[in-house]
Amino acid sequence: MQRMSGLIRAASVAACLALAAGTASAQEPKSIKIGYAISKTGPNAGGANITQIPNYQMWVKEVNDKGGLMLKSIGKRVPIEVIEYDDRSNSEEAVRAVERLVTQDKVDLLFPPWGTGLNLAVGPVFNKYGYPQLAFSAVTDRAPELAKRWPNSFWFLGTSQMYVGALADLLAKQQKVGKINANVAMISIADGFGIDLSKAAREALPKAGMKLVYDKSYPIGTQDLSPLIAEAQRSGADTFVAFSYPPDTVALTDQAKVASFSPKVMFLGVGVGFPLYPGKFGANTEGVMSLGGLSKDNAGTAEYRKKHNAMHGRDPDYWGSQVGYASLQMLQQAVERVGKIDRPAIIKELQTGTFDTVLGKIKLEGNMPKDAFWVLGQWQNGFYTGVAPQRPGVAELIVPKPAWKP
Amino acid sequence: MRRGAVIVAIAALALGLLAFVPWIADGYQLSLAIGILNYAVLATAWTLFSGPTRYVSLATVAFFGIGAYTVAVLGEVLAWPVVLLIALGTGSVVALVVGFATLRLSGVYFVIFTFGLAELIRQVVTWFEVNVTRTLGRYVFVDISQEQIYWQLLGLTALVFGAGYAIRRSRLGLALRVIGDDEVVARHLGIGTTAAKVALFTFSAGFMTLCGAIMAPRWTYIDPAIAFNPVVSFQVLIMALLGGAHRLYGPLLGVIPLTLLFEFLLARFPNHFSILIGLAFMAIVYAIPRGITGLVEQASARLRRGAAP
Amino acid sequence: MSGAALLQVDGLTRRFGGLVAVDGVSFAVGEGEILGLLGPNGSGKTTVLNLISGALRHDAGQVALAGEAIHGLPPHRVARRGIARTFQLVRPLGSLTCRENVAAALAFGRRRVFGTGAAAEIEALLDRVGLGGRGDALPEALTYIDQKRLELARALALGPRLLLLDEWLAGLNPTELRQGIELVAALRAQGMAILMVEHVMDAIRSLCDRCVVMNAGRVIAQGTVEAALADPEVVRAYLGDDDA
Amino acid sequence: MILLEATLAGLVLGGMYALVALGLNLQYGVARIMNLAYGEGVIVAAFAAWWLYTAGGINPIFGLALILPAAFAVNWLIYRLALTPLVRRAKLREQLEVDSILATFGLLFVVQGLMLVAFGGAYYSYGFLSVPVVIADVTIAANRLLALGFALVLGLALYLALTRTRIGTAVRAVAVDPVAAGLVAIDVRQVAAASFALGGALVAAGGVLVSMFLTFNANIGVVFTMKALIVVIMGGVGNLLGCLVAGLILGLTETFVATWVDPGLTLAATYAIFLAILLVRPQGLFGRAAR
Repeated sequence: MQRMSGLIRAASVAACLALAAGTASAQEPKSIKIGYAISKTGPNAGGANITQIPNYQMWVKEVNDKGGLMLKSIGKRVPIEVIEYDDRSNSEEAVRAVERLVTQDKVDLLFPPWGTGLNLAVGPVFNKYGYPQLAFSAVTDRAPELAKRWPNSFWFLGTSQMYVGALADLLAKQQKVGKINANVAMISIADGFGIDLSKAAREALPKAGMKLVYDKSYPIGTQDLSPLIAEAQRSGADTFVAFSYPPDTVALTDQAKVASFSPKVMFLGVGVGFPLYPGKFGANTEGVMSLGGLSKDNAGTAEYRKKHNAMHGRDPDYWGSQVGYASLQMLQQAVERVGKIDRPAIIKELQTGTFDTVLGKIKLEGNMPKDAFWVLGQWQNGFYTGVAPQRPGVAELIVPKPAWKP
Repeated sequence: MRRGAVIVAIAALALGLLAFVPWIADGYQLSLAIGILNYAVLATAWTLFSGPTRYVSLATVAFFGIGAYTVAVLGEVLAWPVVLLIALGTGSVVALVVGFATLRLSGVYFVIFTFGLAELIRQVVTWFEVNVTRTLGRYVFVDISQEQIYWQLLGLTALVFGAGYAIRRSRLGLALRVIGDDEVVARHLGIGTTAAKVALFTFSAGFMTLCGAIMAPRWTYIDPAIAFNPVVSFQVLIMALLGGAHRLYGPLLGVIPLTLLFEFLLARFPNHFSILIGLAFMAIVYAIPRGITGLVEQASARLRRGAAP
Repeated sequence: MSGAALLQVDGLTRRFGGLVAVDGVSFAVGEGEILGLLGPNGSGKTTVLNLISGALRHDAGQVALAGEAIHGLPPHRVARRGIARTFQLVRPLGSLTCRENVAAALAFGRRRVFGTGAAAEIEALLDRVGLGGRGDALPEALTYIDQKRLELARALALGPRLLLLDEWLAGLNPTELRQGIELVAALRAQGMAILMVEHVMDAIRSLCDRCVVMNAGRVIAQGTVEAALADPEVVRAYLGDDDA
Repeated sequence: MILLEATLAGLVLGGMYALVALGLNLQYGVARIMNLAYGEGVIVAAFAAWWLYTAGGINPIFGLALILPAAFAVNWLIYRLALTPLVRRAKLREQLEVDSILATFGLLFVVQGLMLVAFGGAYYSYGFLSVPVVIADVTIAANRLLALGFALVLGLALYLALTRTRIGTAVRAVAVDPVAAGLVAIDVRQVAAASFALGGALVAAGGVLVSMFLTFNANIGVVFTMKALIVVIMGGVGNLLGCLVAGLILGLTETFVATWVDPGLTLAATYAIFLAILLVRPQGLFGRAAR
């Protein structure tokens, strides 16, 4: 005990020294502390680095450039102070880091970690201490249930049914007009993301009159996907669907190109909306579909991309990034409307208010946005255009996808 | 004998005092204590087998993951003690089978085999979940508080140390030291080396499995990548080796400072954590060749020499 | 040799690839007898010991201890049946003290004595081989002969009915050799049966009741030491023969 | 046709595994360094190739000419500065194994951290020679075929160098028994350092070739370390032929299982094969019996 508590004390002293914690005067906060633990190393780092961290940095900089968050209760702007930890892509580390942010660093607000698994891991901690959790990199079928269990949690990317339902509708329409046959070849990565989506597809596609002629999963870390491409090619399907992760998405495109496999509809997973994708494939992206999407001729989107480019030297990804940025804007507006760091009130505001964001006006239903952003997109003329759901600015799907250029 | 009694008394006292931590610690401190206990159990259990036999195992996370997964599958269905028992049973059976299969391997072949084994189990679990149950990623909503996790881990720590202490003093413990020294001689001294190694491997795996089961409710969500994260195996290995695997208390001396060091670096230098922890590892290897236990032994030897010139 | 032999070896055979290292070897060791196993280097003597003690699997033949078959048993079972051995190159357990070296054998051999009950016996065994008072020492602190003594004490701690000594007297200086021979003689006096592989002729002549001579994996002579050594084939084997 | 296709794909994939494992075979088999930072070497080289290609417009094949000598030098320095003290200190081979595991585990973090600082955690990829090559009606990506070709050429060249030349004999002697090698006037330390450095250069070659078709980021080095370890162990430590064969077996297993059983079981199957081979041959396919 002696030894133990001594050690813990030593650790906390170290932590305090290390963090140079701002003096917390109750009346006039010098800063609003926002903390986040995110995967800077480990397998999640690739995703976190593209979708999440740049948006955090961008938003914080913008707010601070304006002088901080406007707190009506004290009538002035208070700058944001950021405390960031690396969760090393590990659930246990993530839980502990968030506990630390709350109980040691006494942060005012928390940002979520990256990915479904980690958002669920830290869910109970956010809930226990009553911090709003605006998860925007988690797709889970249990989102509605989770929102009920933890009313402080918001699930911006929704459920897999949402994505697959939209895809099934699009495919059914194309099949009815005779542009594609009813056959679909589907592969999915053996991870929560791929399995949830493929499971939903197994229900939704037949319902829409499509037929799954090839349906396999492949493990994370598979380094050669050419056998799958070959099988899909042999299956005679006009539609190829892959719920894949970035390295596989790139490899699949590459392999399909090499094998001259150019299905009429080519739908790939995470990564199609990453800047590296058009960078590598150029004109060959034409017609490739995936998750997310951008509004063409939308000033908000264009400005967001410009700002992102200016600050990070590269485009944001076209799915989670904007949604994430929008969620931060919502948080900002909720805080400013409440006028002080009153977390229950902020949560309440997030649940019921209507917000102006880069995605347009958003009002949450059951802690999830509805038709607020593009669920599916397609590369058209070098622009990743939203093609579903049916909302203003929706583009017509290009079918068939043009053949690969050498 | 008397020295033994003193050790037991001190350990019991420390344990009793540690049980109060949840009442005085805040959420993070408790979390940190849980982290330390988690690795204390794993590294000590690892040392139970790998210390005396010198078989370096990377299968830690295989058993840890089996425990965690058992909870993910059965946690909401069965009573908690039953879940723990089933986890223990599963882990032990796997360990028995593996133990008998791997005895012919030695040195680095064993190391990589155990790594492959953990990965194989992860792949098979993944495939099974994907193709049979059609879900990947299970939700663990079990009504167990952080305090309860802490106490369970503390109990398990006591058990693993108690077991380690008892084994060191038992025929099995002696047998293992002989095996670690010279397996051929061991056989000719009438030691059933296979049985001894398998028994201990299974025993050690049992603790790892229970540890995984106890930790699982902390994460709400479990998928094979989380449950069978190979980093855990490596971290346990590093902590145990840095602490010193030839003493029962050795791993603890690795776990506590390293966990705190990790915490400090992660918080202070989130963007340069990797570089610094790497340099720290290397510095430790060069500066403390015989592990922290070696330092302690040196110091106590110097003290003794100083006391009785 | 009267009555049933303690150790009966019949047609023992072992091949390594194409080489027949032990080829149909048969002999017996009686109760309380010292049998010497002689032969030039590479004649298969140590392989015979390894086969008897279970370190190697045999390809054909039988080995029986007091009428019970022991061939094919793993080494630890052979040890528990009552056959103890030493090694050609000493193999003390380096991280264990002398006392613990002996304790290990006592705990797992035929006797299975462990814990406080074993303490007196361990000291007695160390005394018996002349290592009294060195119980706390680590083997690396011992001289070569003392390491050999330790190995002997360890073997005796198993409570064996038969002791296999593999060149236990090799590499000793004259004084040590005399001490060694006395030690083995004392064992025989206490009724221990011994099968010893040995090159030191003084030791063979003074200790062995009978001997078996091997060459190229076969037994070429056996009987009393004098008779066996006088056998023309033995002479040829040792001195070499151009006609062979 | 499908058989041919799967076989070719398997050979190409296996060639990549063998290529990536060749260097480790030298580092572990000869220099006795269990290098856990091995995979980081692959990624560093991949980044170097990427950078030369995108910033300097230097074709990765020519890039090899710059990267290989650099990798040799860097690895030689690592061995002399970071590992020699451990080698000198270790009395037993096991001690060196433990020490090198710990030290290179640290090195792994350092290298990974440096890459994170330089490149961030994002994915990188560029396209080079991603063109179809048709062999007997089967289409294969040229860059992957190139990797297989390099694996075979490097593997066989090394094999011949080791078995047919004086220096090769010295290297093999050090691999089998460093003490005895020292006794016959071989400068063990120089040979070990050179082997380690050459191993490092081979890793870099693997990294450059692999970067032409794989998407990588600073965090995925460990994937290659583990794959390489499995290939080396499966083939038998220190045996280059074993390394080639093991790599090809793993590659073929993967594509065959993906084609005829279930792509979901590819990795499970490779691990199962690896474990099965070790159970039947505890020293690997071409390994010598223990010590």
